[in-house]
Amino acid sequence: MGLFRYTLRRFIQLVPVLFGIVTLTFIMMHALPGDPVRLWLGEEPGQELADELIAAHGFDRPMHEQYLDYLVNLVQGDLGQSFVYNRPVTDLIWERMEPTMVIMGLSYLIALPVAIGLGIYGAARHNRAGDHVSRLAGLAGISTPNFWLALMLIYLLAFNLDVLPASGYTSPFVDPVGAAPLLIMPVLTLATAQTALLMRMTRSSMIEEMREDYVETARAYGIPERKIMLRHSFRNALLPLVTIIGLQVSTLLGGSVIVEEIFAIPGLGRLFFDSVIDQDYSVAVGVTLFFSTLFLIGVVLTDIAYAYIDPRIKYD
Amino acid sequence: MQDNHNGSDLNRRRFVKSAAVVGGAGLFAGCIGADPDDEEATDDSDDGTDDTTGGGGVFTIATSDEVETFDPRQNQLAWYSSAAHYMFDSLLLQSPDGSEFEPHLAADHPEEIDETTYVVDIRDDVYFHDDWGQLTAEDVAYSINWVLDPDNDSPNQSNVAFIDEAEASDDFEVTLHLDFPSGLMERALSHMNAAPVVCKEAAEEMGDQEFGENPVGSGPFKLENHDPSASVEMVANEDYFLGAPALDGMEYRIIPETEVGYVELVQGSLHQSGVTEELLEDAEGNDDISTYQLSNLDFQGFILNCLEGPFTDVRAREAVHYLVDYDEVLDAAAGQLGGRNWGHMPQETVDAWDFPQEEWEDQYYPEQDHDRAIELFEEAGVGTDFEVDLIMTAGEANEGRSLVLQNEFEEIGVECAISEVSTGDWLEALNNADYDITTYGWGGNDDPDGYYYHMFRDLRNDDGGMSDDVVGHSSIGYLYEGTRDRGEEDILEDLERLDELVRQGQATVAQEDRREYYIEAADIVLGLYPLLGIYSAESVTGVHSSVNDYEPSEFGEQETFNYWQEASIDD
Amino acid sequence: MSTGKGTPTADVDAEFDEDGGLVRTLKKLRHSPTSLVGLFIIAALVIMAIFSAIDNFIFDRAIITWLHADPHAMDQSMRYEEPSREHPMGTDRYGRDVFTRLIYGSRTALTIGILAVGISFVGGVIIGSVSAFFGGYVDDLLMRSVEILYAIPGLVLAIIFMAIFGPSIYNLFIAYGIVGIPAYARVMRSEVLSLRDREYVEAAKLAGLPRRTILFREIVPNGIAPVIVQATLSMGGVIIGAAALSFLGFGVQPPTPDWGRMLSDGRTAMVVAWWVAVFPGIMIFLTVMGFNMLGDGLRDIMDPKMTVEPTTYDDWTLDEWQTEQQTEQPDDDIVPGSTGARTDGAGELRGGRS
Amino acid sequence: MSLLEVADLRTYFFTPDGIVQAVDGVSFEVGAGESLGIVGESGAGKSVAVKSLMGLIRDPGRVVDGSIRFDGRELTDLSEAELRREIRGNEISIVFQDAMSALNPVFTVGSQIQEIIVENTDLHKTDARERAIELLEDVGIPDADQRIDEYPHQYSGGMQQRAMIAMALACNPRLIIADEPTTALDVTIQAGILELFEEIQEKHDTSIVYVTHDLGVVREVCDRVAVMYLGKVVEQAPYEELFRNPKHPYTQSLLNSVVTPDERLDELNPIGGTMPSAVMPPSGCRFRTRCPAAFDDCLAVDPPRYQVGTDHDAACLLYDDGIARPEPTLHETDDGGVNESNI
Repeated sequence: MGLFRYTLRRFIQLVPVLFGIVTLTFIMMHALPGDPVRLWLGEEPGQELADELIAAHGFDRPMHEQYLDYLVNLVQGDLGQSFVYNRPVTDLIWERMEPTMVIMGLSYLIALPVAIGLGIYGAARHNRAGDHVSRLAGLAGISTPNFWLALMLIYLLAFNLDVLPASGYTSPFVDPVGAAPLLIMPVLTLATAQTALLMRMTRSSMIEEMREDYVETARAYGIPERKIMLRHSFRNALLPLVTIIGLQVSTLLGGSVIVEEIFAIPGLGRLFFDSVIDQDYSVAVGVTLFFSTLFLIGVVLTDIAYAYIDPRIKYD
Repeated sequence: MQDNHNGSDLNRRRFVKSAAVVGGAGLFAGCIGADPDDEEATDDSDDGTDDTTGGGGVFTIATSDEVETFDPRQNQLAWYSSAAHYMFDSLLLQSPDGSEFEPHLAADHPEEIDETTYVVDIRDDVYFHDDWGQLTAEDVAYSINWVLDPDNDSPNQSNVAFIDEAEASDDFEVTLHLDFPSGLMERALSHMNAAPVVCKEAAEEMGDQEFGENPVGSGPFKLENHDPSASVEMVANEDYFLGAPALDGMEYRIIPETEVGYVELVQGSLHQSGVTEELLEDAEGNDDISTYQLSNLDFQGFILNCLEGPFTDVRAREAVHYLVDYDEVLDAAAGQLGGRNWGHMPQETVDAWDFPQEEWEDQYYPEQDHDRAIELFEEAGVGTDFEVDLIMTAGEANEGRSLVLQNEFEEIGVECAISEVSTGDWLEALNNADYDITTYGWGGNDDPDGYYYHMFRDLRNDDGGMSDDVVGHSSIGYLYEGTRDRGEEDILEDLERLDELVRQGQATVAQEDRREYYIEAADIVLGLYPLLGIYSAESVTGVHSSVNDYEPSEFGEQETFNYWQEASIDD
Repeated sequence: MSTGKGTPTADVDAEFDEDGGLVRTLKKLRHSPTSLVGLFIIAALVIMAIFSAIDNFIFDRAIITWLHADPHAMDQSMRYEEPSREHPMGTDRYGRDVFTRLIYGSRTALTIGILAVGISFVGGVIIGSVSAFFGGYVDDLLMRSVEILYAIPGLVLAIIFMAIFGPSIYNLFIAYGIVGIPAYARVMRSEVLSLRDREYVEAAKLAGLPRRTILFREIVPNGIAPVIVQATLSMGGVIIGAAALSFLGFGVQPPTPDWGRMLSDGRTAMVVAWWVAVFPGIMIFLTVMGFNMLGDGLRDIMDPKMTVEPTTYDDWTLDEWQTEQQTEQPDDDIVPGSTGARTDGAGELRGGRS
Repeated sequence: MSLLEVADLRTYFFTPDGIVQAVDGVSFEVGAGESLGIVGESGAGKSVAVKSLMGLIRDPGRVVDGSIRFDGRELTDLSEAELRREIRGNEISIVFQDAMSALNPVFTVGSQIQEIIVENTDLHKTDARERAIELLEDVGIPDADQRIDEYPHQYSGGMQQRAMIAMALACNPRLIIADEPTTALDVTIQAGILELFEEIQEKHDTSIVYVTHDLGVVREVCDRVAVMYLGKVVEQAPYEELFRNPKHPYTQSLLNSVVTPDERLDELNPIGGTMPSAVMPPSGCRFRTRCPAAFDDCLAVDPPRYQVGTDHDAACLLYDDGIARPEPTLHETDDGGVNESNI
């Protein structure tokens, strides 16, 4: 089947990009000022100790050697060893993956229906009061810094009203009831801008689609307006929407750094941030690589989703 | 329980972790700054000692850093130095007010055989967690020797460096052979950063890595669960040799943002959390929260670069001391959470050792006088036509004090640019002497040694020494190097004496002698003005009213369950 | 953003479709109240920024001090003063007047926005147009490099940059400038792709103009409109992003007033001194809102079909499709060799069935 | 008794730049089984006029005045829902210019026809599918039972237009509006489509309104022709008559410039100057700004349609008896032998 081969090919095409990302992040992380050992040991290093640690982690070797080693290990699925935790980076990533994925997934789950509903509503009420309100709300959603929103939610819902716990994470797979209140604010924080963006997107592509000729055709043939919107236009409007949904993986992963930092969620975003602060090279590179891979997979999935929506697209 | 060791500013930064490795320890009485505004919280049930086991709830505390290893011999984290006391025991235990070292695993205080030999009897009723067997002299000797072994790279090594070897001279008797007598011995034996006792069998069987994840100690709690970056849970050790604690367990929640932790404290989902200065007022107004203002036992100020730049001349450095109003700097940096200090050590230490604070103040901490400052700059030959490169790491305290200094410089017509740099950059800049002035703090001890030895010794004279290209950045702004470079013989003589004094101070037991050394050292250092020392920081911790019989202290050692108090929690 | 003349509302639209240049475009803004509000906000911001820049660099803060207060002046006795006549927005932790700092902060916000977007803009336009114009290996190489940057989440990339170069306003806009390049490059590339075979380009080629001249004189100016829209829309994102970096501790150097920094510094004081964080928060919000409103309006106007949205993301996948797509024509079994409208360009897939 | 009678139809667009008088007082009739061609340049308001018939004008446009009687019913009085249920698709259907974009790209051709059948008749899905295959066969799509499941983009341009026509036929409408149905096609395919229209008309006795700017096309399919200029019908006549004996200066110029029947007027721009804006149309006669025969009165009087022959009228003051006028000398007919006609 063409789709399978196509998918396979798309994934193979990711390899050079991933290679580039590895190279870039590797160079960048090693360009960080100071060295991790000194940072780790602090202000008063015993030189012997520092030398030993540096040697143990290979930091004293030429960068290209370290880089080649890294690549060789990477091919074997080994992202290296965390300097700070003294554990394999892959273990750390697996360990921290769940919260990030859960929050991201939930924020999609919330954002999508809300955004699509509101977007279609706005398009249907194009240039009328309802549309203006939802459009301004959308703009406001995009214009609110997410860390600010997070803090405001905490002050309002946790501090003043005391209806939700301020921070922490429980796996919803282990304890769904206990997890729910903890997830509300982080998911809300992530989902707000996302919803706003998707809503804007839905609205404008719906408006655009509603101006297409086939809409007029449908109208001319007595198809009810509702059906035109929800069946004909929406199906077409989905195309740009799907692209955004795929691309938002990137925004959400970036947002996870902030959300996890504020809500004390033990996810990848925090792992990344801490690793940058600690100059834990391999962790920072590993998480960046992981993020990028997730994003690229998102893009490929988007491409595949197109196939289901747009029959004009063919694979060889 | 200084979860926020140096205020909220530096809590993530590694260098503070190492700065704090000596933890808190004290020789003086009095729980400084403890300020329970809610008396009821403490006088409820005095009789609830060891018979009230279980049902005491789980005591939950906010902390900001992920723990990297549970092996106390390898730990560099400030908060875990306190928390490790719950899972491990030490030979001695420091009292909450810091006044005394109680025998703990030791049956009694170490017995002096001769100047460099001490014998410690070990209790014979202590068992490790989870059937790892009885704690014996073997375990104690193993633990101390492990830290001493340079191959193990323990960050605690320097804290027990005075010990040559620990020997299990009997089943329950350890003999300590010292390299030199030290006034810091009992302190070291009471500390997680020096001589925590781990289960030898478990440590050897598991190896460092696994032991770091599954620690085996003998403390009142044992590790139950660790969710990385989220929480550390401990459950009560029912078989603890002092009886089972009233609490069911302890939980440390890792919450990076202090204010978020505070919100949870207000909500009651945490029992203890740091309180930022801004939140202090709110906390004090909250009936559910008792606040305790605790000294950080540190020294905060600026370092002036003595190697190059405008401050190579001692008069230029003195001029900077005329530039500022110290109280204003303190205010801007720490607000209510800090106090002035004199002599480059915490005021608590100055008081406890009865140092000549007033003389120092009169002589080395002048009143603000811009004219005099300008005069001194002129004398030093730099005039006021120079630019100052002030670097700082992030944080309100650093920013506040930098801003004041910048304003003062600008008032006398000197350009002063502040650069906020990352910790990596900062260490790099320190290493390369690439700054004129930088914010500086050093903390975690109440003994003058913690400051004078660490900040003022000449690193070139260290055992093993520093390699030539590493000058060492924690010394006093390259004062040694600069003086040598410029061949200022008279100052160099003073400096050599200074190095000698701080080293002697460490290797001397008698406090009167040590006091003399430090006074002389202080006179040398203060007179050369390499540091603009301003204040000691304090931090506030809030405790929820549902907690009974608990009062945090600077010397957080098994605070919820020790000889002095036993906390429990209302449902 | 196909320039094909769509016929949405039949013939009557014909006269509105004409490309009337920037002035005409701006004139059309008057029909969009939201854009006008956006423009107004930005204008106010620009005035504030120009004022504070002049005051700061030429008069050394004398004017603002004379008018109201010195934004840098500290006064510990006035710590966290509530809003009052003297300090309409209260004072901060160091007793500095929030109001004047807010005014001065406009300079920082605008500088970050403009310079970061400027870097992205110039970088993106050059990379995108060169890539599309020269095609082949150049295109492959440039676009793959851009993809690499693109695949790393923006904030993550910015954090790494800031960690390497250290927190400072210059690094802030370099970081966001680089982070933004891919999006612009993509927009520019697809524009140039659609323009490079136009008649006037052919004519220029025949006239023997050097390729560089053709690209930057003939093609780029004609395809720049969507990139400008992109710039307006991403301005807000950059300002928010910079504030986020401030929050994470990679911010603007003190004592330079900066909304992001003010906001993140003020967060711990929320309970006792809401004004310290709320006002800069509002300013950020308004500014971003302003740019978004203007950008929205511009986009609606510049694109007759209202091909929308996030130019930020553009047609990264769609470009892919273009090459993936099989444009094989089904044999016309009635009349061979027929030419119908075919689906063979990005413009088609973007919904522009023109 | 005509099937469709349009009288004084006015459709305006209320845009920010002013009111666009796209259709401003248009009248015409179409008899049963008759085919009317509406010709004019782009922007003349042809499409708007025919879309107005079906109530397809959207914001900011509106039918502001006039009457549309279809089979005796006044369409302007019908509600949107009534129009949808009773008129669109089953009584009047429309074939658009660009079939590619008029068909929804994401649904199969079959499903689109099916949907229309289901929506407008009592047929169920499976029956509707049968019917759709039949229709596709009727319009000349080979292997209709297979190709019914293909998507529009898999069809060639001509086939797309045929599918569009099949759609128009789906519910046996009495009137088909063909809005420039062959404009996007090349000549050979165009011929096929035109033939198809003729076939349909013969077979089903359907009335057709054929909108085009292509006079050649008009010649092929239309019984009668109405010429539109800037929102008004300026001349109307059976096509033979119109071609032989155009009366209105506009029509004259149009015909004068046609080199071959295939040339498109919009490409040739046969008449000097550009069409004025429909926002502020010229006073009096709208064509006067470009009219070679314009005189003073044209400035003031909006000419009504004068009867200039049997079933032939023209809106030009030249034919007003009460107004002194110069001789219409400017027009030299192709075939001078044709009588100047009796006024």
